Amino acid sequence: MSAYPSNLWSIPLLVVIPILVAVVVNLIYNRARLIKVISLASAICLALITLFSSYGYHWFTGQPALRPETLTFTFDPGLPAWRLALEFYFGPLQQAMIFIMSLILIFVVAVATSGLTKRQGPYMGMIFLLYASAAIIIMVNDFYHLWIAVEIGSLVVAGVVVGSGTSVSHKAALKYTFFSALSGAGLAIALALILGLTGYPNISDAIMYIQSVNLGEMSIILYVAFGFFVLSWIYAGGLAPIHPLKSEVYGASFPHGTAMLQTQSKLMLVAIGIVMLRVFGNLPFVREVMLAISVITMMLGVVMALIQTDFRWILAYLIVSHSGLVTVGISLGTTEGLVGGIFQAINDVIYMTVLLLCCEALYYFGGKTSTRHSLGLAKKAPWLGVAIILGTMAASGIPPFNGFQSEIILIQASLKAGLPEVAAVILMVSVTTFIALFRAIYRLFLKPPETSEPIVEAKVPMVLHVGLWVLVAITLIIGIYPNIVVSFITPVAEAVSLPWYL
Amino acid sequence: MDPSELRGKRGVIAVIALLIIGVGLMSSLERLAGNVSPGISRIYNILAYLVAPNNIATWVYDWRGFDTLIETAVIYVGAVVSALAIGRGVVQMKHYSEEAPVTSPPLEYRTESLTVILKLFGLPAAILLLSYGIMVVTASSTSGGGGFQCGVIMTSAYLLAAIFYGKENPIRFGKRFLIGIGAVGLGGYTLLGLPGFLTSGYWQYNVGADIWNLVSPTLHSIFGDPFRLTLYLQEGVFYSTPGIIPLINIAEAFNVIGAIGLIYFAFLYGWSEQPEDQEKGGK
Amino acid sequence: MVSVETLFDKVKKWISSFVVGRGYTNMMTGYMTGELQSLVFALILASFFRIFSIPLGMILLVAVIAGIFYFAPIITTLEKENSNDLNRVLFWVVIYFAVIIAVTLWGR
Amino acid sequence: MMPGDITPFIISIVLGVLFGTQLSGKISKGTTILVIIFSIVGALLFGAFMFTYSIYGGYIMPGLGFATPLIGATIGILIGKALKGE
Repeated sequence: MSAYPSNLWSIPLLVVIPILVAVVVNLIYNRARLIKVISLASAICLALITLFSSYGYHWFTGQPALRPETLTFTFDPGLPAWRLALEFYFGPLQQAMIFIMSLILIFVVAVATSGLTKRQGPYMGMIFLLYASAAIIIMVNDFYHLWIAVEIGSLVVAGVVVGSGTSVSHKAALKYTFFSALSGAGLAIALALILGLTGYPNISDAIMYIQSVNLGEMSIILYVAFGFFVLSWIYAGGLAPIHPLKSEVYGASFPHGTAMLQTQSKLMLVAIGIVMLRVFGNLPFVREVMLAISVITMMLGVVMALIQTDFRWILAYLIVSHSGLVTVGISLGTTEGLVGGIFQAINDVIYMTVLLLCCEALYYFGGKTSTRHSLGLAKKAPWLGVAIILGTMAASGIPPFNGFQSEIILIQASLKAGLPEVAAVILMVSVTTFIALFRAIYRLFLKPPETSEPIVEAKVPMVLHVGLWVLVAITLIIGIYPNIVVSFITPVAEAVSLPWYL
Repeated sequence: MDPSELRGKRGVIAVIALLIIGVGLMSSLERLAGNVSPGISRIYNILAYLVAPNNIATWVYDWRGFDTLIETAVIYVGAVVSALAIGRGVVQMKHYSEEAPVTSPPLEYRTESLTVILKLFGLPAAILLLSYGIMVVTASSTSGGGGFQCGVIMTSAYLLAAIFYGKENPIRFGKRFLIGIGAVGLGGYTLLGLPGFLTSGYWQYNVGADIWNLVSPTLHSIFGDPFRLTLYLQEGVFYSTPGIIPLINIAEAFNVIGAIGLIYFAFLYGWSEQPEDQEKGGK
Repeated sequence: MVSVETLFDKVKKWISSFVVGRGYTNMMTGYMTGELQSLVFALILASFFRIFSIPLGMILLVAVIAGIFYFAPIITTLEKENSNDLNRVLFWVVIYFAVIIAVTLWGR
Repeated sequence: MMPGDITPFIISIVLGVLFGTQLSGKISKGTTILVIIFSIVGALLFGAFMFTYSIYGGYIMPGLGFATPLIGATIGILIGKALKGE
């Protein structure tokens, strides 16, 4: 037997627990207390499972693999064989990404259950399904599950947004699901093309087949499959040109919901991006296409964030822009680029959650997030002002916060790949992020109020404080000791990375 | 912005772009014609008869069982999202609310125009459709059919009865019944993976069929024997059992009935928060 | 060839569009910064094409500079094109997809 | 005769009872008879041509099948309706 088992215990639990929780909380529907207990307990449980699990594979339904040379069946994932079952993989990268996601899930669940009115069962169910879909995409190693998880992910995004209950969110959800038809069907076509070409649904098997057989003229099929794949990548992560819809989705849901949504979409971007690099990485123009989309997204997002007049929408566009920052690293395809991209995704998710939790806190002061009013909140809630400024510093890549560490890796990677333009754009984005955020913070927190209208005084729940400061502490810790995370990423980045040729 | 914007310059550009996409797709599909690689599916075909006479059921629920579970979850999510959109369970912040939650009024029915014969025929037809759906789900592993089909047939019976009788629908699937049956379906399907997980370590291993001899004979017969069949094939006589596949199919059917029924219910009869609903939700 | 008057008019229009803005001082800073950012970005994007061939990059750079003068202020155009209207998003998705297909299939 | 022939019949009755309890309104005697006759006809029409040789399994002779679950389901629905009453 090899070191890795083919029936790792933790993988099914990471998928099945959220699904079961979603079913149960939807069923109990209105008992806020019970929902709180169940969802918090299972979120903590998920984090612990991720933390203590070993590495390995899981072959769902327990069908073995067929060794083509000997025509015997084997349950050992170490041997080269065609997998009959559907395969998930849990390794260091998966551990790091899912653990961060579980951490954010805990805070999101805590904040949501304490801040929302009754009838939160279906909404909490949606948040757990969001987690499940992202976990599947992170761990998956076969095209079927990739497709179905992207499908379920897009539906659940609509569910979380619709749950917020305003007409703006209904519109946003409707528009976003409209495009899910396009990208879901596109991914299905890509899947069908690859399956027709290779005959294997397992990603590793398909890659083995593509590399071992001379495809000749048939390789055109791969290009078209790549096109459709990119379409769903764009859709799942909200890259340009879908970014207006995705940012609307981010802006229209509750801030804690947005925290989970952006976590899901950024980790999905990483996971699908790695799959694309593995399958299509050797084709010409593949990384150029991915890079171009990333750079455009990065820039459009940040420019649009500059001209927004609402803190929620500024954050929404910044999230989109920083998704581009993540994909830049991945589309560079080099080891440093991949490390930078994945590290950026993890950092991004954390500091954006800090900012979004601050935005959530604004709801307790009457829900005024528009920058047209100046509120002078810093006097009323000084801790909130400090947290939001620390979050802004992390987001704009100022040392000693985590954003700095990943952005410096990204800049070095793009310089090393011979693309100083990309490095310049990354720098522009980080500076502009600061400007865009600080414009809003100045109006909302620092500038003395212009109107005499008093701000609603409200008690911000304890969990929000705790979540905020734990996450700020994490940004600092990762910023000072980046190796805590980078050591998880590097082995994968080395395995996936391809030489950049120009 | 109105659709007229797509006329003129932008329209021409869009048409050219669509042409490029079409040509690219067609040129690749042309290469694929006649060259499709059968790959792993050949092995599935060789092994399928070990599980059940119906190959499709074996593929969908045995090899792709977990995939089908997630697909089932998609239907469930679709129903919950529709119900959320129509008005159920809209959450709001305790300290801050922008608008009142959306509620949807029921449709207005005009059943007077239907002929008497149709009304007489409606109830037996609906009952027969229901029993046809049940037949389809019980025969899933041996002949055509399965959970999805059963769910669709049963909910179409519901829709048929709603069209014939309007508010006096004889098939009275209530809100709670539908939510409960959907939850039982998805939850049951998920939990059917547990026996395999606990005994063999593989989630959703078909302990009843046990073609790879991973579990104890007792468990094998508990899940396998109720569905054991004699198969007379060219290769000889086989005593084959689909194992947990029929049970999964029933769970699947419940889920689909719950999900599609809920969507129909919400659109037909509207959705509003009743006080009795808030006391204890669900089933 | 653009005559002197129209060029002057364009510059005047460009400047006055800043001055008019949306009436908010902090809005105007946003629009100004956005405009400058997008100008620089367009130039960078054009020069990015040097990775395919350097002459192409140079031609595109010149074209972009001309385009900037023609379309200025570009931030309003950008804002308009970035609307979340389904027609516009669909239009741009189709364009992007066609470019991707064209580049990967026939780009070699 | 294998248990696999009988179990579907039992399951169909159970499911029929479950869904029968969800019916409302009145079912007349005529309707009851009509439904049972039609379900027998349907059982002959929809009987699957399988590899099993037993009446309960749905196979009488080559080319003629008999789907017992259909009748089971109909009976179950009627029982369920009767259990629930008006």
